[in-house]
Amino acid sequence: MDRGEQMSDLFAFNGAKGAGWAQPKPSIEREILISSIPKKLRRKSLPKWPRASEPEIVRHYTWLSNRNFGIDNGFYPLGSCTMKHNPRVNEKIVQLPGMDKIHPLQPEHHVQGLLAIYFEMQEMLATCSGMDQVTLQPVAGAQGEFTAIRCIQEYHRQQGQGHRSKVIVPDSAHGTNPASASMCGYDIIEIPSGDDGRLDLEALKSAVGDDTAAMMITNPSTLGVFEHQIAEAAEIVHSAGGQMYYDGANFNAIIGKTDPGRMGFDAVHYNLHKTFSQPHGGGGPGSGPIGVKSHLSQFLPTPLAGRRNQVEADPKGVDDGYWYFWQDVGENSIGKVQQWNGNAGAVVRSWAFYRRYGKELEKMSEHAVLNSNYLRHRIMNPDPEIAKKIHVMPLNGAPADLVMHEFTLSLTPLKELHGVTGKDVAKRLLDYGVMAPTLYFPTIVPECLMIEPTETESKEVLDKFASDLHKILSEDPDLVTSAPHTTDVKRVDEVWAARNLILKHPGNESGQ
Amino acid sequence: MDRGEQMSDLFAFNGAKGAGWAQPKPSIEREILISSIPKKLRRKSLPKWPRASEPEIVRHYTWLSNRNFGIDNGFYPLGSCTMKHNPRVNEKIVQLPGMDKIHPLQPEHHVQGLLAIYFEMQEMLATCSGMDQVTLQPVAGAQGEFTAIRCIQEYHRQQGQGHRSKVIVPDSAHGTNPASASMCGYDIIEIPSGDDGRLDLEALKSAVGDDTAAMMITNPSTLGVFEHQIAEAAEIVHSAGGQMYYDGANFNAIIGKTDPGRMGFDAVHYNLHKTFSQPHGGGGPGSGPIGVKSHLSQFLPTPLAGRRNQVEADPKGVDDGYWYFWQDVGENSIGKVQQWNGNAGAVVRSWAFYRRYGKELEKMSEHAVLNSNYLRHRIMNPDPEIAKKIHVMPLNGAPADLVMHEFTLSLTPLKELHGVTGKDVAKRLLDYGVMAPTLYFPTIVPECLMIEPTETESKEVLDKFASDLHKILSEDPDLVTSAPHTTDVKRVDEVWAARNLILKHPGNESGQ
Amino acid sequence: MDQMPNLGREKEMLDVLGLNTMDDLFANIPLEIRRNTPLPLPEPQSEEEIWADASRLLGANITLEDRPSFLSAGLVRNFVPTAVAMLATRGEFLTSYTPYQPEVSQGMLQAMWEFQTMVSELVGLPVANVSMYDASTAAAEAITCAVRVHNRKAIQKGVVFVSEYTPPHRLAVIKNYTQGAEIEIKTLKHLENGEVDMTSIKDAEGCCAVYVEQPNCLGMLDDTLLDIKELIGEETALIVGVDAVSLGIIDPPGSWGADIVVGEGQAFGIGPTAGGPIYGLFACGDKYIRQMPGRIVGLTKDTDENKAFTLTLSTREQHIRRHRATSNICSNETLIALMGAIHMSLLGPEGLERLALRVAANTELTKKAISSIKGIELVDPGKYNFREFAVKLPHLASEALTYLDKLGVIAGLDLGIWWKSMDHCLLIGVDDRTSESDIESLYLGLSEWIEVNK
Amino acid sequence: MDQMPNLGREKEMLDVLGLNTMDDLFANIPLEIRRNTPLPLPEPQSEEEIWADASRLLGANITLEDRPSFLSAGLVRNFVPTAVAMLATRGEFLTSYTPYQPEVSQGMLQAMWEFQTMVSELVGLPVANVSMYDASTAAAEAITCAVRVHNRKAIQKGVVFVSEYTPPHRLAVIKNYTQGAEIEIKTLKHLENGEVDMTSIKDAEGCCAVYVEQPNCLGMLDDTLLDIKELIGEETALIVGVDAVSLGIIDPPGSWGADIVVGEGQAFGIGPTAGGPIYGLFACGDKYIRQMPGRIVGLTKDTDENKAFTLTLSTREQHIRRHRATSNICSNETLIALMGAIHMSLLGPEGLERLALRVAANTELTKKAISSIKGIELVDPGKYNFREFAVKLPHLASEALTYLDKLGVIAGLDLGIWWKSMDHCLLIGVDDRTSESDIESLYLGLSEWIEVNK
Ligand SMILES: Cc1ncc(COP(=O)(O)O)c(C=O)c1O
Ligand SMILES: Cc1ncc(COP(=O)(O)O)c(C=O)c1O
Repeated sequence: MDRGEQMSDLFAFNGAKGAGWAQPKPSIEREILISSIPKKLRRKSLPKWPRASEPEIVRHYTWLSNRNFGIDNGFYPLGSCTMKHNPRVNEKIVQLPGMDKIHPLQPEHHVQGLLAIYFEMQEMLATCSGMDQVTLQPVAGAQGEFTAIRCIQEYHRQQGQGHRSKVIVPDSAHGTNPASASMCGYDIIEIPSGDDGRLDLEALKSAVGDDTAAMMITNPSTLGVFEHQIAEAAEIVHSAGGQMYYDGANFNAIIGKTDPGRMGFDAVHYNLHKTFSQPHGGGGPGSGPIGVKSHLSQFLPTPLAGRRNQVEADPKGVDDGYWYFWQDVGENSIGKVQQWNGNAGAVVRSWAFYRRYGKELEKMSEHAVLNSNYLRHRIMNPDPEIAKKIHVMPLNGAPADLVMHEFTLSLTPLKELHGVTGKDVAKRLLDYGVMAPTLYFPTIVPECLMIEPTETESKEVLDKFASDLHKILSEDPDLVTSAPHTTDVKRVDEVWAARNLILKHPGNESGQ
Repeated sequence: MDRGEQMSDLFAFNGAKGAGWAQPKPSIEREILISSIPKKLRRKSLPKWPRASEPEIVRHYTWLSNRNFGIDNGFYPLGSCTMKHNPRVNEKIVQLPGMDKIHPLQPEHHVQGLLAIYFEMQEMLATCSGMDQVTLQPVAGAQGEFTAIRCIQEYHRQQGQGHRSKVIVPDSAHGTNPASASMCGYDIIEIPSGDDGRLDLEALKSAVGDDTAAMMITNPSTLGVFEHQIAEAAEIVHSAGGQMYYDGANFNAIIGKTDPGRMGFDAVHYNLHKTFSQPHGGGGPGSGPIGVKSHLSQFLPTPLAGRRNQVEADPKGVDDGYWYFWQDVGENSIGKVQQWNGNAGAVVRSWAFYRRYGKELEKMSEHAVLNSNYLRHRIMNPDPEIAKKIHVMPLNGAPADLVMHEFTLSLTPLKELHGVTGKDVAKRLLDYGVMAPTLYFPTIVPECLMIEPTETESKEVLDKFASDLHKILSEDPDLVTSAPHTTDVKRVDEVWAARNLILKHPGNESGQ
Repeated sequence: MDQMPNLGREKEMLDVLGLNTMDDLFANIPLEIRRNTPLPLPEPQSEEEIWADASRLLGANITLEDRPSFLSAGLVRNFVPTAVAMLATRGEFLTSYTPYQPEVSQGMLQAMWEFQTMVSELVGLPVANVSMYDASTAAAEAITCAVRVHNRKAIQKGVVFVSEYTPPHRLAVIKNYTQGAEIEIKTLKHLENGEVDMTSIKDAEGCCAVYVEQPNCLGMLDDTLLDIKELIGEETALIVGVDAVSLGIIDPPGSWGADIVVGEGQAFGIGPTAGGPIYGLFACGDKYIRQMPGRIVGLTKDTDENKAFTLTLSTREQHIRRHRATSNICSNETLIALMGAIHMSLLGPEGLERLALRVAANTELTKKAISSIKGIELVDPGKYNFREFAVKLPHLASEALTYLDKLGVIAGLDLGIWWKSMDHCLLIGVDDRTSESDIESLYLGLSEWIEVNK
Repeated sequence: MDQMPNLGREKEMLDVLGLNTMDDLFANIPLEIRRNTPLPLPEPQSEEEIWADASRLLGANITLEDRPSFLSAGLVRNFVPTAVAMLATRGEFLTSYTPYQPEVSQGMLQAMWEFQTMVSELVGLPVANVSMYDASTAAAEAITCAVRVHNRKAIQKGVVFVSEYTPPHRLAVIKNYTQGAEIEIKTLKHLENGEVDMTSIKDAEGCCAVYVEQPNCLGMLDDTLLDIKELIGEETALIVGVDAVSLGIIDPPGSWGADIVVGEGQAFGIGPTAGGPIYGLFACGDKYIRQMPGRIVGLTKDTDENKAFTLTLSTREQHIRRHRATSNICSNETLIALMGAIHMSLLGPEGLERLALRVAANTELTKKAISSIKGIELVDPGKYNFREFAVKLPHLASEALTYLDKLGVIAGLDLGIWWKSMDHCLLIGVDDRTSESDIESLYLGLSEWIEVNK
C-alpha cells in the first residue's frame, strides 16, 4: 500500500453539529433571530458543507498541498507566465492590519500610507515604460488589455473615428489579446508572422486601413524574440490612424534597456504578478495596471492616486511633505472596471518587490535574459558525448541568435521520427521533478515548448533541466508517450472530464 | 527516475559572494572596521556556510519539509508524547511584537500584558493540579523534574535531612526521571511493577527508608493505567519522610477529574507542550513548569509572576485592576535553571490553548481517554470476518478493563510465532501513512507498542488505524520485516551511523 | 538582490554563450530605441529596509479595527481563522499557477472542485466556477453570458434589465463589459418601499436577462423577488447578486428560480484588503455551462482508472477560442478562492448559520438603536435588513461622517457618493464583530451631531 | 472546542465500549481522590476572542522596536528574514517530534545535520549537537561533560574554574547543574583591565575545566585568552562561551584551542521573545562526543545503500541510559534551531560577516558617543568591544534607567542587578539595527540626566 493512496475527502468529514470553527454566540438568541426573518425569506436547509474540526481541515489542506507543484517545489519554466520566486516578506507585509483591514472607501486621511504606495507605483511604472499616466485599477493582464482598448475606443469615438472597427493582432499573440478586443466589440484581424517568427511588416501594411482601431502586440514576442522593427510597425499603424497597444506580459525582459514609449506605443498593460510579484497560486490573483500616453489619459478608469504638496491645514501625512488623494479622472473616464481600486494587495507586493531592485531593476531583466539564453544554449548544444545518445534534437522555434527572457522549441522532428509529441515530452518532464514548459503556444510553432526560466533560477537548475531534456530525448519512446509515471496520478483523461462533466461532489452516504 | 530522487544539498549552493540575504551596509566602512579589530582576534577565514539566494533556500527547506512527517500529515500516536493538533492562532499570537520583541529584563511597566498571562497561567496550573505555587521557569519536562528534585533536595537539607540520598522510581518510569534525580546527585532505586503493570506497594514498602528523599512517579502510568493505590503509595513515602514527585507528562488524562494534590503529591511538573500546546517540531521546544505544595515554595527558582491590586500611583496597567510584577522568591530559592523566565512563547501558546477550553478543560481529558479506550477496543476486538484473517493478536500491555489516555500492546506472540518484532510492525505502519507508536517503552512490556491517540483525532482515523494494524497482522511476515517500503528512504542503518559517526558535511568540491 | 542566484556568475555564463557583457544580450534591440540613462529610481533596499518602510507607511493607515466601523458597502470586516492563511500560503499552493498539468496539480484542482461544490451548495445552483475578479465583473459577465444563451429566442434582443438598486460603481463595470456586445441596459424600477416594481418586471418580458440583488445594496431583503422568475419565464435569465454570508439564513436564489447567482466572496477567506485581491462568485444552471466565463474543474480519471481532477470545458476560454471565447479572463483569483474554501470548510453548515445570525443580530440591534434617534429615519422602514441599512439624516451625510470621524467612529457610507439625490442618507453596515460598545459609539456620535446642528 | 473531531459523537463511541457516560471512562480513579466540583476557570473562548485578548494583553507591552533600545545582555533585537518563520512553521516541521522513525523524518534530520555543520564551522570545532535549552544550560552541561572526561586524570579532582565575568544568572544555573555531580566551582580571576589573571590560570592547572566567555559579559574581547589553552594543557578542558554573531569577524575559539564552545543561538532565527524559546549552542572536540549532552544526527545509509540520516549515539541519552545518561535533556529546542539553520543559510558566510560588521560598527559609534559625555567613563577603556560595553556613571545606574525610560529610551542594563558593587555601571548593548538616531537619543538622554543631577 502506498502512503497517501487513500484520497482525503473533504465531504466525508461529518463530525458533531457545530463542531466546526468556534465562534462567539450571536448577541440575540438564535430562536428569536430566526423567527424575525420573514418566513418566505428563510433558508430551509443548510448547505451540504463538511462538518470538520480544525485538525481535520489542517490535515486535509496539507494533504492537498502535498499533491500540488509550485515554484517552491522546483523549476517552473512556464513560458509567458514568468514563474519566479516571490520574496516572502511581501506576504508578511500584506498581512499588516494597515493593508488587510482597510476599506477602499475610507477617507483619504485614513489611508495616506496606501495612497503613497499607489502613487509611487504609478510613477515607477510610467517611468519604466515611457508612458505618461498609469492606473492600477485593472486586476489582471486581460483586464488591463480590455481597459486600454476601451480607452482607445472612447478616444476614437471622441475623435469622430467611431467607425474604426478592427483590431490587428499577430498570430503569435496571447489569446487574451483577441478576446479582450472582441469583448469591446472589435473585429479581429490576425496577421501571420514571418518565417523568423517575427512580425511581418508587409502583412501589417496590407492589414491596416481606415478601419484600424489598434494593433495589439507584445515585444519581445511570445517566441521570445525582440521585434526589432517595432518602431516601423508603430509608424505604419499610426499613419493609418490606429493606436499601438503593448501587451506587457513580457515587460520583464526589457526594463531599463528600452520601453514601449520609445517603441512607439500609446498604451500598455503590466502584469504585476509576472514582472514583479504577486503569488498567483492556482491561477490568480494578478494585477494588470495600464499606462497610456497623455492623449488617452482622460479616458482612464477612475480614480487615480494623486499627490500635492502638503499644507498647514492638512492632517498628519506620511512625513514626506506630500498629501495624497484619490483623483477623479473626469467625465470622459470609462468609469470602473473593478469595483474598487484594483488589487491593492498585489500593488503593495509589487512595490515591495521593486524596492528591492530600485534603480538597478534592469539587472532583473539582464538575469532573466541571461538565464534564458544560457538554458537555450545548453539545450541546443549538448556535450558531444551526450549528443551521441540523443535520438533527435528539437528545433528552435525562432531562428534567432539571441533570445530574450524566453524561447521556444519545436519537437516536430521527434514527432515525425518517433511519434513522440510535445505533450509527451512535457508529461515526461514531470517525472524529472520540474513543471512542464508552456505547451503548444504560440500556435505558430508546431509541437511547441515555450520555456521561460526567469532570473531566480540558478545555473545548476538550468544545467540539470537541459540534461534531463537530453535524457528524455534519448529515452525509449514508449516510456515517454506513456509518461508521467511517478506523479500523484497518471496521465489524466481530459476528454472524459469534458464528456461527463462532474463538476461538484455528489454528497456522501451519511446524508451530507 | 523518481521525482525528488536527487537529494537537495545545502552546501552545494555556491552563488556569488554576498548573494545571500541582503542587508544594509554597516555604518562604518568594512576596511576600517576590520582593521580596528586587534589582529590576533580577527577571524582568518569565513565559515563554510552555503552561499544561496532566497529562492534556493525556500526550495531547499520546502524539499526537506516534504521529507518529514508531522501531525499535519497524519495520525501520530506516539505514546507519552501527546502529539495533538496545535491550534494555528497560537502561532500568530507569538509573532505579535508584544511577544517576539520583548526582552526579559525590561522594566515591569513595559510588560504588564506578559506578566498578566504568566500570572494567569501560574494560577490555572495550580488550580488544575491542586498545588500551591507554580513557577513557569523550567523549559522542558526533564528540567521541571530536575528543578523540583532540586527544591526537594534543598528542603531536606533545610530540615536537617541532607543525608537522604535515594530517589525511588518505578521500572516503568520515563528515562528522564532517573536521569534528573541522578543529576541532582541522588542514587536511584528502581522498583518493579506488579503483574498488572501497576505500582507494587509491597515493593515500595521495602524500598523506602530513612534514606528516601523522594519518589518520582507518573499517574496514569506510562502503561496508561491509573495507579489507583496512589494515595496509599504517597502515605508510605511520606511516612518514611520522603517527598512525592508527580511526573506530569500524563496530566492531560485527568484534568478536572482528579489532581496530584488530591493524590498526595508534593511537587509536580507539567509538560505544557504535551498537555496544552507548543509545537515541538523535531524534538522541542517544550515547557516544563512545576507546581509545589507550600512547604516547597521558598525553594523555587526565582522570580515568579506576582500580582497586587493596582493603586493610583501605578502607571497604566492592562485594565483589570491589578498590577503585575516579578516576585523574588527569596534567599532560599535555588536560583535559576534557565537564563530568563522560561519559554515565554510556550507559556503564551499554552495560555491561548487553555483559554479555548476554560472551565471545560476536563472535556479535553474526557476525549483523550475516550479516544484511547475506543481505539484499544477496536484493536483488541476485530470484526469476526477480519479476525479470521489475522495471524496473531497482540497482547494488552496492562490487563486493565479501562485505560486512560494511552495504552500499550505487546507483540510478543507475533515475534514468537513469526519472528516479526515490534519494530517491524512499527516500520510497516509507516507504509500506511501514520507515525509509529512509541516503541519498546515502557521497557517492562516486552515488544511494546505504546499508543496515544489524543483528543484531536477523529473516530474515522482511529477506525482506520485499527484496521491497518489488523491488516499488518495478517500480512506476509517477510513483507513486514522488510518494511518500510514506501518511505523516502528504506530502513535506516542506525548501527552504521554509530560506527562511522559522520556528524557534519564534508564540504563540497568547489572548495566550500 | 538576494533573489538572483546567478548574481556574480555572469561572466561564467556569458563565456558559455561567447558574449562579453550583459548588454550584449540585448543586441537585438535597435540603438534608436535603447534607453541610455539609468532609471531614475531609488537605491536598492534590503528586506529589512523594505519591511521598515512598509510598516511605516501602512502603519500610518487607520484600520477598520482601530475604531468602531460601520463602513461595509459590499466588503466585510471579518475575522478569518488563522489556519486559512497558514494553509493557503503553503508554497505548494502559493507558488503554483493555473493547473495546466493536472498530474502534478491535483491538490489545487481538488480544492477548487470542492470550492465549486461549496459555492453551488451555498447558492442552490448546480455549477460554480473557480472565481471571477470580483462581484462586479461577475455580475457583468453573468449578463453577457445570459445574453449569449437567450438572445436567439429573445423578443427584446440584446436587452437586459438591471435593478436600479445596483450601486453605480458596479453599474459602470457592467456598462463597460456589455457595451461591446451591443447589449442595452435598461433600468429595472423599484417601488418607493424598495420592493421591485411589478410593472417594470412586465416591461422586462422577453428580454435576455434581469439582474437584481438580494439583499439590495441598502441591505434590504425583498420577498417579492421570490416570485419574479415565474413572471419572466424560462427564456429570460434571472441573475441574482447576493451577500454570501446572508445565505446562512436566507433562502438561496437557486431555490426561487435564479439562473445565475453572483456575489462577492471576500467575507470568506480574506480581509477587505483595501479592495483587492478579493474574488467574485459565479454559479449557474446547466444550460449556461458552455457559455459561462472562467475556469472550471471536473472530476475524471487517469490512465490507471484512478480518480483525478482536471480543468475542463477549456474550449470556452481565450487560450483556445481566442476572440470567440466566452470571456477574456485568464489569471483569476484562485488563491483567494482557496482561502475562501478553507474558511468555508472550517465554518461548516452550522458555523455558517451562526455567522449569518451574528450579522443578523447586530443589524437588528444597530438598526433599532440608530432609528431611535430623533431626527433619523429609516429609508426602508418595516423591511428586513441584513448587514446594511440606510437612514435619512437631517443634514448632509458627508457632514455627519466628518463629525463622527473626529470622534473616532467610521459611521458608514455617504449615499450621496452613489446617488446625488441621497446625499442626506447614510448607509450603515455592521458585521459579525460589531460590539455593543461600537453601536453605542455610533449612537452617541450621531445623537451629538444632531444636537450640535440643531 | 473546534479542536475535537469527536465532539457530539460521544454516545456512538461509548456504545461501542459498552459505557454510558464519559465519567464511566474514569472509573479507575478512586472516589476519595476524585474532584467533584467544576474547575473554577473562565468560560471557553472562541479563536477570535482569544486573539482579541492576546492582542490586547501583548499589545499593551512596550517592545524593543517601539523605542531606542540598548538592552541586550545576552539576547539580541535582531531582524529575522521572513522566510525563516514561513518555512519553519510548515506543518511537516512544526508538528513533528523527535525523529524516532528516521524513515519518515529525513527532512528534519538532514536540516539538523546541516545545522550541526554550520555551528561546527562557525565555532571551529568538529562536532555540534542539535541544541541545548539556552546558553546557560549549555555552559553548565559543558562543565559536567568536561568533568566526566577529565576527572580521572585530573589533579584537582572535580574542580572547575569559572570566569568571574560569568553573569550571576548563568552562574546560578551552572551551580544548580553541577552541585549534584560534586563539582567544585572556583572563580577564575581577571585583572583590573578585564584581562584574565594569569596567576589565576596557574591556579587552575590540573583542574577539570576552565570556563571563560569571549567577549565577556561586558562585551570586552580579551586577546590574552588566546594563549590560555597552552597554559592549562590537554588534560584541562577549555570551555568558551561566545556571542555567536561575533564569530563573523572574531577568531573562533576552536582555532585557539577551545575544547567545548557554547553560546546563545537566538540571534539566528528568533526574536528575543521574552527570553524563550531560544536555544543553546554546544560544540566540542572528538574526545567529548560520547560524554556530550543532547541529540546528535549522523549520516548513514538505508537498506538500499542510499544516503540517510538518523539520530545517533543515543546510548548517551536518558531514554536508553536512564540514570547513567550524560544529561536528562529530552525535549530540546530543535524547532528554534531549525529557524537558526534557515537564518544562517540565508546569511551565508559574507552575510554573517556583514551582520557582525554592522554590530561592530554600531558598537564603535555608540561607545564613542557615550564615552564622550563628561561624567561617563568606560569600564574597560582601550579594549575592543563587541555588541556591549559597560560605562561608569556619576550616580546610580538604576536612576539613569528610570530617567531615560521616561524619555522613551531603553538605556541598557543596570549592572547593579548582577553585582552590587557595579550599581553605578550601565551595560549598553547595540545590535545590527541600532540607528544613528537611536544613539543620539541615548546620548542626549544620558547627557540630560547628568546635567539635571549635577
Ligand atoms: C502574453 C500574455 N498576454 C496577456 C496575458 C494575460 O494576463 P493575465 O493572465 O494577467 O490576465 C498573459 C498571461 O498569461 C500573457 O502571457
Ligand atoms: C512520562 C514522561 N516524563 C517526562 C518526560 C520528559 O519531558 P520533556 O521531554 O519535556 O523533557 C516525558 C517526555 O517525553 C515523558 O513522556
